[in-house]
Amino acid sequence: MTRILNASGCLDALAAPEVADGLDVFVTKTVTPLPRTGNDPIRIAESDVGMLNSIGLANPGIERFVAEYLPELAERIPSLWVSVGGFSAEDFALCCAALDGYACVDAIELNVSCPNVTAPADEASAIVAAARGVTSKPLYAKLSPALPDIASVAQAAEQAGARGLSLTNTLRGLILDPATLEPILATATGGLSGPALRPVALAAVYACAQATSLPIVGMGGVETGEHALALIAAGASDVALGTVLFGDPAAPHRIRTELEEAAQRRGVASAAGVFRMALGDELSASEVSSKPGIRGDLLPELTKVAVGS
Amino acid sequence: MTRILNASGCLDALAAPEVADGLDVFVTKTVTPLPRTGNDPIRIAESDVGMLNSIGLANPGIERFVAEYLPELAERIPSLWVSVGGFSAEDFALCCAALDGYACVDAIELNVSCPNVTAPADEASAIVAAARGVTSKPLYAKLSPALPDIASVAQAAEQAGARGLSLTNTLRGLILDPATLEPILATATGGLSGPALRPVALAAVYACAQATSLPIVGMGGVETGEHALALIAAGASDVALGTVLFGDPAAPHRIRTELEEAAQRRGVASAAGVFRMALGDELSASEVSSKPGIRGDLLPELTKVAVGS
Amino acid sequence: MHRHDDRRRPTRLRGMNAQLAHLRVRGNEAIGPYSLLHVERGQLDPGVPGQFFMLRTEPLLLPRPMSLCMARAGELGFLIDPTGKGTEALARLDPGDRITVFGPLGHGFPLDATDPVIVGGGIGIAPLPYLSESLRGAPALLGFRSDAHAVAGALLPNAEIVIDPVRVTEPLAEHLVSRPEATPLACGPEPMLAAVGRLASHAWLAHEAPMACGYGACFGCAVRIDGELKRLCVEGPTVLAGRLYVPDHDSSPLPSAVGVPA
Amino acid sequence: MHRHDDRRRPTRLRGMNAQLAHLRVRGNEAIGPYSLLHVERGQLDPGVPGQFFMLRTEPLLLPRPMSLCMARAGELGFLIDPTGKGTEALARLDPGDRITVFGPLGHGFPLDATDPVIVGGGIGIAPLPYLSESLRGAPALLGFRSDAHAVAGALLPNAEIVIDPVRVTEPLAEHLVSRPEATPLACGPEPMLAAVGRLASHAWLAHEAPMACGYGACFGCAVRIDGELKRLCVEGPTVLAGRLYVPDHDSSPLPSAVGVPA
Ligand SMILES: Cc1cc2nc3c(=O)[nH]c(=O)nc-3n(C[C@H](O)[C@H](O)[C@H](O)COP(=O)(O)OP(=O)(O)OC[C@H]3O[C@@H](n4cnc5c(N)ncnc54)[C@H](O)[C@@H]3O)c2cc1C
Ligand SMILES: Cc1cc2nc3c(=O)[nH]c(=O)nc-3n(C[C@H](O)[C@H](O)[C@H](O)COP(=O)(O)OP(=O)(O)OC[C@H]3O[C@@H](n4cnc5c(N)ncnc54)[C@H](O)[C@@H]3O)c2cc1C
Ligand SMILES: Cc1cc2nc3c(=O)[nH]c(=O)nc-3n(C[C@H](O)[C@H](O)[C@H](O)COP(=O)(O)O)c2cc1C
Ligand SMILES: Cc1cc2nc3c(=O)[nH]c(=O)nc-3n(C[C@H](O)[C@H](O)[C@H](O)COP(=O)(O)O)c2cc1C
Ligand code: FES
Ligand code: FES
Repeated sequence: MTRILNASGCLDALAAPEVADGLDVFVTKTVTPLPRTGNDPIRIAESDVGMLNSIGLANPGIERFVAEYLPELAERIPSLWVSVGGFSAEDFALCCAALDGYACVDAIELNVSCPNVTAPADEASAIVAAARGVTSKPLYAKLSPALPDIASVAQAAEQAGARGLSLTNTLRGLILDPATLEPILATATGGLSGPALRPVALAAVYACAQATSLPIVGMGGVETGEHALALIAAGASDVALGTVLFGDPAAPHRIRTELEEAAQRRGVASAAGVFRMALGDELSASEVSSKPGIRGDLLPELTKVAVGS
Repeated sequence: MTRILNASGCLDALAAPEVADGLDVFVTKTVTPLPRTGNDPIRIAESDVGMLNSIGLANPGIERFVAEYLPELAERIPSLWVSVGGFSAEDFALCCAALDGYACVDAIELNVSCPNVTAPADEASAIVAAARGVTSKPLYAKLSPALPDIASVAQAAEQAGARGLSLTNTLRGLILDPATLEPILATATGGLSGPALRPVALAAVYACAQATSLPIVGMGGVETGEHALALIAAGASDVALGTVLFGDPAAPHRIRTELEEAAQRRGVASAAGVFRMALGDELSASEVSSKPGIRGDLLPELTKVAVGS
Repeated sequence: MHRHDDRRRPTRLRGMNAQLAHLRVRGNEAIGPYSLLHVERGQLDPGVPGQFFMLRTEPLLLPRPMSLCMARAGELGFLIDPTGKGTEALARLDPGDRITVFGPLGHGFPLDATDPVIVGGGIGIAPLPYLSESLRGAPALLGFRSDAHAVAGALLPNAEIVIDPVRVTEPLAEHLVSRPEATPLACGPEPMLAAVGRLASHAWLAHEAPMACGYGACFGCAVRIDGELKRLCVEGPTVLAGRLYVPDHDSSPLPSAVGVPA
Repeated sequence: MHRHDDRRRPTRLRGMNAQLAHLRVRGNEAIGPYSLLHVERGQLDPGVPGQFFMLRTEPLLLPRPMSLCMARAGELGFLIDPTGKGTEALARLDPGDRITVFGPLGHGFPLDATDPVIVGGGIGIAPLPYLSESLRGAPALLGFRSDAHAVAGALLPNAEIVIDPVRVTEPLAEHLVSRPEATPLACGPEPMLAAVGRLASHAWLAHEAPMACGYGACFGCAVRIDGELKRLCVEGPTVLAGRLYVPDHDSSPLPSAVGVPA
């Protein structure tokens, strides 16, 4: 089954449990070893192709997170991933070690693409290796699209013990106040998410799906089931929602429905079937939509998706 | 004066001289040592946030370029830059050496961000250094925004002898055919240009303007004078037009007019004045617009543009 | 101590009486330079005065926070100052146009405040007509930049109105001299709120910050509250003055991290 | 040799009788499943049949190439098959809507061809009404997928029309038997053009490729011509069949690089 997650930092399940209820997996905002108040305001800005944020990883720190937040999350959230971050491999290891004993944590997402940490091939893999050393939980490496060759970083992460990839984090962007021509954000530049990221995230998922066999959580500008299906056809097994949640807290339910409809319009019973076709698998009779869609004739072409040229 | 250039690969001055006439500088499509037919079709695709191209540096090769194209360009184009590319520092040096003797070539743009050449810090600077060794012409290093730290690459290019920066080239993107869910381009992924690139290019210009003292040709999604002015306020001295030329061959004239109007609306006589303010310079009385714009009161704030936080 | 009053109110976000609805615009009236946008109410709860709704329309990526201005039967009324891309798009809406509304969100004004006095400046008048109605016409003081803006003062029929260069804090100071127990319930530009806070640390201030979500998801709306950066949409938008302007800092220049520069 | 005829025609792009104009839509008529879009002509030159214009409207980033279908006084007529985002946006335009038009571009059909016979398939009929008018009603053969599509055949009153499974190359082959010197001037889907090319390497074929600019700027429209990837907007869109289907490859499967997969 295709799972729908939130993108880290784009939902607080304790502040908005009804929104989290629509998800298959809830991912926390990135937690760092020490508490962080985050960057000074202004922290968000909007342009016509996306939004910027410079939240600055505001979080209570791993100790308070484990003591104060984890118990309540454990109670409320059926499937919980914790995103961890830091400024060195040791930071990541420290957070992972602190989480290792908690059964309620199903996976750990390593935010190796935090805007304050550059992530060249060896650093990302060093982080994954350090985390691997202290926990047996599944590790998802979350990569930045601002890499000359994301596929090689993904391969390095796989070799270092990552169990999956989260693709992608934001791009660095800048928006000026049209009146003053000054940067809107206090930090000047920030992370660009939303529509502008869509083709970039799709390329990252595609490149990593061809270069590794890791399951991929695709994200970046998903606003509709069609956008989610494109990520799946490019090689993502699951899809995460970020910016769309801000304008549409009902997005988890809506996009899940739209996603299955989008698959069925193409003659496939479910989005998971489209993913299996992307892998090159043949579908069984039950995976073909019983109500063949308007483009049921396209089935044979769909199987070529992951092959490309 | 703020100059308006075309982005390399987005105009053929010999096929459309009337369009080139609107520019202050014409930049050729990237020329490589050997002729290239380019990638197989389909080579272009459109999404709602930008377009993809995978032209694949189709060009006649430096020898034929110098023999067959340069004489006619020399005759027609008042200010000519040649973009050169390749797969190693030697390739770039070979092209630069071949151009060095031609007085009509005012500058050479080094396309170190060609999608087929990865450009980590040392490689970009090695290319600049190799080119610097064989020509005394001004060298502009054209960088990719898909770098973890573009400012450090810009600094390395400066130290290696670059006389300016062209920012930025495309991001890697993917667009699927909505009916088949297959990549539209024969190469699957391609270079993403247009609106999606705008905040990313602005951030790149801003970061490099703070990190180096090199003049910067800003480009990426410019469609209006306001977009051009934003690049200038972020630190670009000149602006190049790419994707916009495809839909609007009259863009050079239109954007030049809009750009000056945009400066004047902010109480500055010209776009060049906005650039000087971005550098932190004080404007003389003649540089302040004689018709103070609607936001003439914003002048003091404008001077803070390049300082940010 | 007033300070902890704030904590006793139910966390509406957790309770989620907020709902998302795709609604139609009923009308859009010019009120001086502002637009009074009438939206059908659907099944939405109008909430408490000072609470807000996230409003989204084409071509916005993000919704914009707007206080509920009026709660006529079957309708939600929002008063909008068209100063940017989003507010201009909202102010341009025509009857029949679609709009997405999510709310009510955040904490409203305490309706049981001792001897309330309503204070507003400029577009800060937005939540006050609903507040005034709920408080059965408590005294109200309004300040405006110009006669043109002061047209909106008619939305609070019993209000005393002052125009620049007179500041609304002048009649408020007089009011507090005669009624020292009075609780100002204020909304307006940052400098006005700070001045109200200096006059009365027990005042309730409806604050502003850029918001992407309005329901605690993005951490974009950080404001210094109790000396720490907190989410205004969760802690506020109405906050006790003493929590925003910490006494030790009272005489120092306003912390620049608070509020949105105009 | 026909092959070099192509080179003698003036390079219109260099001469630039192409102009950019912001125009108004006059009307949009349904013709079977197609839309016949009437645009005011402004100062634009209608060009030669087979030349094309780049049409752009909201919300498109890039313009779309469209052959001129009709050149009534003061008007440009385009026949549009709504099959994707761009063509659908164009087919939805209403009278009074704005549209940006750039052209005429590329090389049209040779109007001095020996004994011309017009051949069209599906939406490939688009440039043929204007061509037929210019050739004073030369014989025309049209193939359509269905009766519904064949409604568009009425745009060429003297045409002989066949419907799937009959292929238009069948009457063309007969025509060429009786008139071996006849020059087919054809527009239609890639397999049809290839079949026409096999019947007559001296035919002129109006080809298609994705185009971002239409005037030689982007190198996006590459098509294998004379065995090399060349810009269709500069070399074509009408190209001598022998240049597209190089004789040695005639019997091999169609080179996949040619034409846009339907
Ligand atoms: C709780 C609350 C209630 C409000 N009630 C009203 C009201 O009733 N009437 C009214 O006219 N205005 C109200 N505002 C202010 C209004 O939300 C902003 O003016 C508006 O969001 C600015 O958007 P814009 O696109 O027009 O301006 P721009 O400056 O172009 O906005 C760009 C971005 O900055 C954000 N932003 C900028 N300034 C603010 C701000 N002050 N508050 C929130 N986000 C901001 C926007 O969300 C957007 O993402 C309220 C703000 C808050 C926080
Ligand atoms: C010289 C020329 C003349 C044409 N004349 C007509 C005409 O008169 N009537 C008509 O209905 N169609 C005509 N076409 C085809 C028409 O331009 C395409 O169907 C249209 O561009 C597809 O755009 P879309 O957004 O609807 O489809 P999509 O498939 O969504 O297009 C996506 C992208 O691919 C490009 N593209 C895809 N297919 C083509 C194609 N075959 N040709 C060009 N670009 C393509 C588009 O430019 C766009 O960038 C002509 C094409 C050419 C090259
Ligand atoms: C306000 C905001 C806060 C974010 N915080 C985090 C974070 O703490 N950790 C992280 O890994 N990614 C963070 N992200 C990135 C998102 O998880 C996601 O990768 C990105 O926004 C792309 O998805 P979208 O386009 O759907 O938003 C944040 C994004 C936004 C918009
Ligand atoms: C069709 C196309 C071809 C391009 N070819 C080149 C090229 O040959 N060399 C180069 O340095 N950049 C090339 N670019 C990148 C542009 O020069 C420019 O950096 C990029 O398109 C961003 O600007 P824009 O958003 O205004 O298009 C090309 C871009 C496009 C769209
Ligand atoms: S607006 Fe998103 S957390 Fe407050
Ligand atoms: S369409 Fe751009 S070169 Fe032909």
